[in-house]
Amino acid sequence: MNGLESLYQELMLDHSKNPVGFGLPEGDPAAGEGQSHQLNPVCGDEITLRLGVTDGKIDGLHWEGHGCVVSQASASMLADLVEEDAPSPDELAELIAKFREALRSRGAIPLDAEVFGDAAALSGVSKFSARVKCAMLGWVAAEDALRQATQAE
Amino acid sequence: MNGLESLYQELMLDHSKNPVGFGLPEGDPAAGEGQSHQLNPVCGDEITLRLGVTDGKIDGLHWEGHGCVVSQASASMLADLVEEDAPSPDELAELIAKFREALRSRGAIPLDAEVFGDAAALSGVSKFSARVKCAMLGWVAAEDALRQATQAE
Amino acid sequence: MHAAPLDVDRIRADFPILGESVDGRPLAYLDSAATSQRPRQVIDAELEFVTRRNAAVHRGAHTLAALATDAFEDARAIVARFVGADEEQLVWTHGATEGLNLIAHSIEDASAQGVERFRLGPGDEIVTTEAEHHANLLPWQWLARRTGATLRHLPVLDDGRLDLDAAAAIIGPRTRLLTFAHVGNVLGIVNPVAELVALAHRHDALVVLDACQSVPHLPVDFPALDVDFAVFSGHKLLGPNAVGGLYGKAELLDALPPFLLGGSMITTVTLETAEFLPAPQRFEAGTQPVSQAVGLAAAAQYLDALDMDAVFAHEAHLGARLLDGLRGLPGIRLLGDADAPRVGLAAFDVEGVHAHDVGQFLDSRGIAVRVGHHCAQPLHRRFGITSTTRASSYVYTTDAEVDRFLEAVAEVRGFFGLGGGAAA
Amino acid sequence: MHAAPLDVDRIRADFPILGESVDGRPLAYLDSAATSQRPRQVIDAELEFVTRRNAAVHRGAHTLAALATDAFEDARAIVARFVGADEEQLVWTHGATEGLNLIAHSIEDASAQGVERFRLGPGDEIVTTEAEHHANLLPWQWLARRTGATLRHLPVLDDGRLDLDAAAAIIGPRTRLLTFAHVGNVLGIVNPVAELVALAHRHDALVVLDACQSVPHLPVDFPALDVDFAVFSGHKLLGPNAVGGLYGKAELLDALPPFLLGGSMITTVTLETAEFLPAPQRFEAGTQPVSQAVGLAAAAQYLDALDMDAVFAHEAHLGARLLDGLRGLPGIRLLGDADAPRVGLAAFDVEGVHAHDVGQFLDSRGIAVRVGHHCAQPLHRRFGITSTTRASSYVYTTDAEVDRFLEAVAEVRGFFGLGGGAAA
Ligand SMILES: Cc1ncc(COP(=O)(O)O)c(C=O)c1O
Ligand SMILES: Cc1ncc(COP(=O)(O)O)c(C=O)c1O
Repeated sequence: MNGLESLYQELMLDHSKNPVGFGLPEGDPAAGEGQSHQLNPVCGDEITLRLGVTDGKIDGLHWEGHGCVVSQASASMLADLVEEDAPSPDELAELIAKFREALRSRGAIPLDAEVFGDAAALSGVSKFSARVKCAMLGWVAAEDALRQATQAE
Repeated sequence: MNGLESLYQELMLDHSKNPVGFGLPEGDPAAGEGQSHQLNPVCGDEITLRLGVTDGKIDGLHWEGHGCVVSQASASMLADLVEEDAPSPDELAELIAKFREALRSRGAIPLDAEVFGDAAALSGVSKFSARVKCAMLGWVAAEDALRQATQAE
Repeated sequence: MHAAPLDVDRIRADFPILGESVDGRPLAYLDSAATSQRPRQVIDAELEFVTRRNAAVHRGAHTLAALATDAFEDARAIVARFVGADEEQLVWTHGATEGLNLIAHSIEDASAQGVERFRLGPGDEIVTTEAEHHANLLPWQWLARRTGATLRHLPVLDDGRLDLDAAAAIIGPRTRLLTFAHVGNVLGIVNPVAELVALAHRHDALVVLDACQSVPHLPVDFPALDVDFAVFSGHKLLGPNAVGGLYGKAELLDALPPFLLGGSMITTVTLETAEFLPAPQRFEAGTQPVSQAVGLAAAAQYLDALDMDAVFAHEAHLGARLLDGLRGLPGIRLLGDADAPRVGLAAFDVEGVHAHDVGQFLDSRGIAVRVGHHCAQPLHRRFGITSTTRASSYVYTTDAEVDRFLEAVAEVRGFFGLGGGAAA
Repeated sequence: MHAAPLDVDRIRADFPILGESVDGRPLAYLDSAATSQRPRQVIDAELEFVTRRNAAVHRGAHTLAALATDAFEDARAIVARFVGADEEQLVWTHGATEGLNLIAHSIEDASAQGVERFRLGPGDEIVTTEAEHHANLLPWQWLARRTGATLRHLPVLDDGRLDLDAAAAIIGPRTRLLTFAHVGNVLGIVNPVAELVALAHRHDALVVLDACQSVPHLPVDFPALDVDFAVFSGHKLLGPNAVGGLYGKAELLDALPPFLLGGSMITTVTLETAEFLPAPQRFEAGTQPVSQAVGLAAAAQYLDALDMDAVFAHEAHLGARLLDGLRGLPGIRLLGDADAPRVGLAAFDVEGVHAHDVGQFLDSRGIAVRVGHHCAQPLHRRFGITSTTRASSYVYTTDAEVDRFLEAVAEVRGFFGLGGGAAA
């Protein structure tokens, strides 16, 4: 697998073409929900992400945005992970922290597929330091939205 | 003659100890006179020089100031030269221009003793580019004073 | 004028970094508009200075300080001559960004002090263009905010040229200052300086030229162009980072108050006030980029030896090759498609593929290009997109590299599962 | 703490320029307070960057750009750690002068925009000292002029120490900002930061530390000193010219508006307005001194390996040797004669001989010192003189060089025909 293919794995191209959780609900976020808009100033990529917390579980993660394959696939994989595992707020916060650590490790820390699901395919990004921000965009939005949702609780 | 002695020739030390033309007359410059104050910002050396033009000859060049051996000796040598040769304004302007050219030549153009008198001992300065400004100080003041004196004429 | 064409193979041998490879493929560096690479001659000039003559300049009487000062001032003379200027008209800066901020800040301070020549206030207009680099936009937004003047923008035509009809309408008696790029860093087109200068000077407006992308690529003579101020950066010109030049007409530089304040630009300082040296020293506060200036002078000499007419011919040739090649590819939209004089630079959108992904794909082929908004968000917005891919050449760029680039661009859409190119 | 003493002979072997000679005599470089020399390790780090990793940072997706960005940000982390700071607290500048101007200008702009934390106006006071380098005086004169605030000055005692009694009287409820040099560039004394910070913070005044002459010579930890802002220059620190650091407390950097405006410091730009990135990027407009930052990081690592405690011990030792030696010579007047903690620096007047001539004489012996007002005219005026001769040491300075210097100084008056020394 050469550098390019380790970055753009099939799974990633699929997610970018058929993104999970794409499309924000109408109207403003309700109480107990958080919404965050993140922008990568280098390329203009944007993601707006909303989530809520119901019965101690993350609920209804939706997002919209435009940008490169990495940023769009990564947000989609996050939405997929949340949909599958329905983590608690603390679990999600921990997932995001671990994801950041792995991505910033310059290839030293791989993402475990058991834990990260499809998002484990993003391991390859960590060797491309210029792309780490792309992969983080949706996750930073989720972190910020989560903070709002749980503060509001 | 090593570098230091080619710079600080006996004649120069003499001029700096017993400067020619030192001491400004009382009162403001009269009509037909010019006076200029020059400062070397690097070291704070200062020279104030006054001269007049009478019957088409430079007359009464006086100066005051403080500074290094080079700046003080050079002003004294200029005063000496003017006293001896009583040049016309044009001749003085030309002397100053030639002096500047020689000093900026980085050692390439020597000063002719026939023309510059004692000031020819300043030839050595041109190899010390940091000191060229010192040697020029009095001559720049004379140039400026001359311009005033001849404008006023 | 017919200069001998560049001997690119011989030139390439002077640039150590061009021998690098990426993922096992030889590097094709097509990002020179962002920063150029440096030849041995520049590297060695700086090295020789640092290992044999390094000292504080204009400050010491010792031999090393004198050698350093001579090297620094000789460098000023060489670089000034390279842009047609006298030594006293060349102020060292750390780059074009600092130069443009210097002009804006010094004008603001002059205006605040009531210096008539530079007075700006409500009703006065500062004119820039839609195509500027942020470095030639934000300082003027700031100046407008601080003085109450209005900022206006010359529009860009669909083909990338400045709209001169609109310019004639916008530039008028209220215009106090006009600023624009000689060559745009996204469009690559050489703008018509003479026409714009004539429009501005008819109304006594000052003209500032952002010559960042022109000085490296074409013969430039600021006095002949009759601009009032101009800026450029060393690192785009085969020179070191952190050094650049600000050109100004002598009487304007003398009338402007200083910007950065500190050592080596004063005559007399008391606890309460300070008096300043004449230009250029007045604008050179603190320890200067000395070894970098020496390196930049070596770069100017290197380009002089190549002959700037030959450099421009080479750039124009590569620019045409880039344009022709990209025009022939499906799903490619060029920014600045005009048949106008241009350097070797093309920015474009690949339909359906984000610029980041285009750049990544090219990188895997060893081809270094820049992706993003290239510090020109308003221009991208003008064309309805947020980012583009940009290829840019310089004296060491070969036809073969341009062709490698074009072949790879042809494959991009296929790789990302869209039509119009062979799969990888 | 007892660090191993410096092995000066081994250190000297790292500095190519120290092998130079002047007029046939080995160079004794005693002008490090003006600018230091660079070891091979620093030169090589910059060279390796330029020949293998040079590219625009934070701007490209290609491999070279990523390598360059990593090198640049790694350098930030290393230099930040060297002064006890976090990466986000270290802004790259082109030197201390730019850093101090940045603080003054950003505060002025904040004040003009009505940002309460930085508001300055008539009745408010900015406090500096009589001993400052012009770089830490002129920006505050400017700020006072632009805001209507009053500039006040802490006096210096006859022995060179700051007058702390006067400081306690001057620093009060009107004080909004206090700024002073950690180590003075003429007096060489380490000023009592803790006392001054306590005085200022008692009144909620901001503290700016000019650490230009301290960071090179002693262990410095800005957060531990509790200063609000601090600046230093790379070229005094074994590093390249044209790079320096600005430290700021995170919440203050975040509250300050940017200074220089341009590329790479924005999020969104329209033709009319711009939004800015958080610190440190907000303050880093345009192409940064990238290779120079990499060089400065190598310098910090070099000094770390020597151990800054050992460096300070070496400096204190040389400082005492200089002082003792000069005190024993007739016709010498020392500036800053206090028995206070100090670095290896002494400025002095030779009775009857102008500093220029002293410097020239020493140069003929191969000894490089600085002469003049050292960008501190008010301090010289305070002592009733216009210029002095200054000798300053660094890690590569030997006892033998100091002794050669002292012997030569003893001969100066004789050479110029005055008593009190052997004739040349
Ligand atoms: C047209 C133009 N203007 C200004 C700049 C800013 O130059 P620098 O980053 O060297 O200050 C650039 C470079 O990015 C440019 O291309
Ligand atoms: C105490 C002090 N502050 C500020 C400066 C200015 O530093 P730079 O010239 O590197 O900007 C210097 C150096 O001359 C200095 O010694």
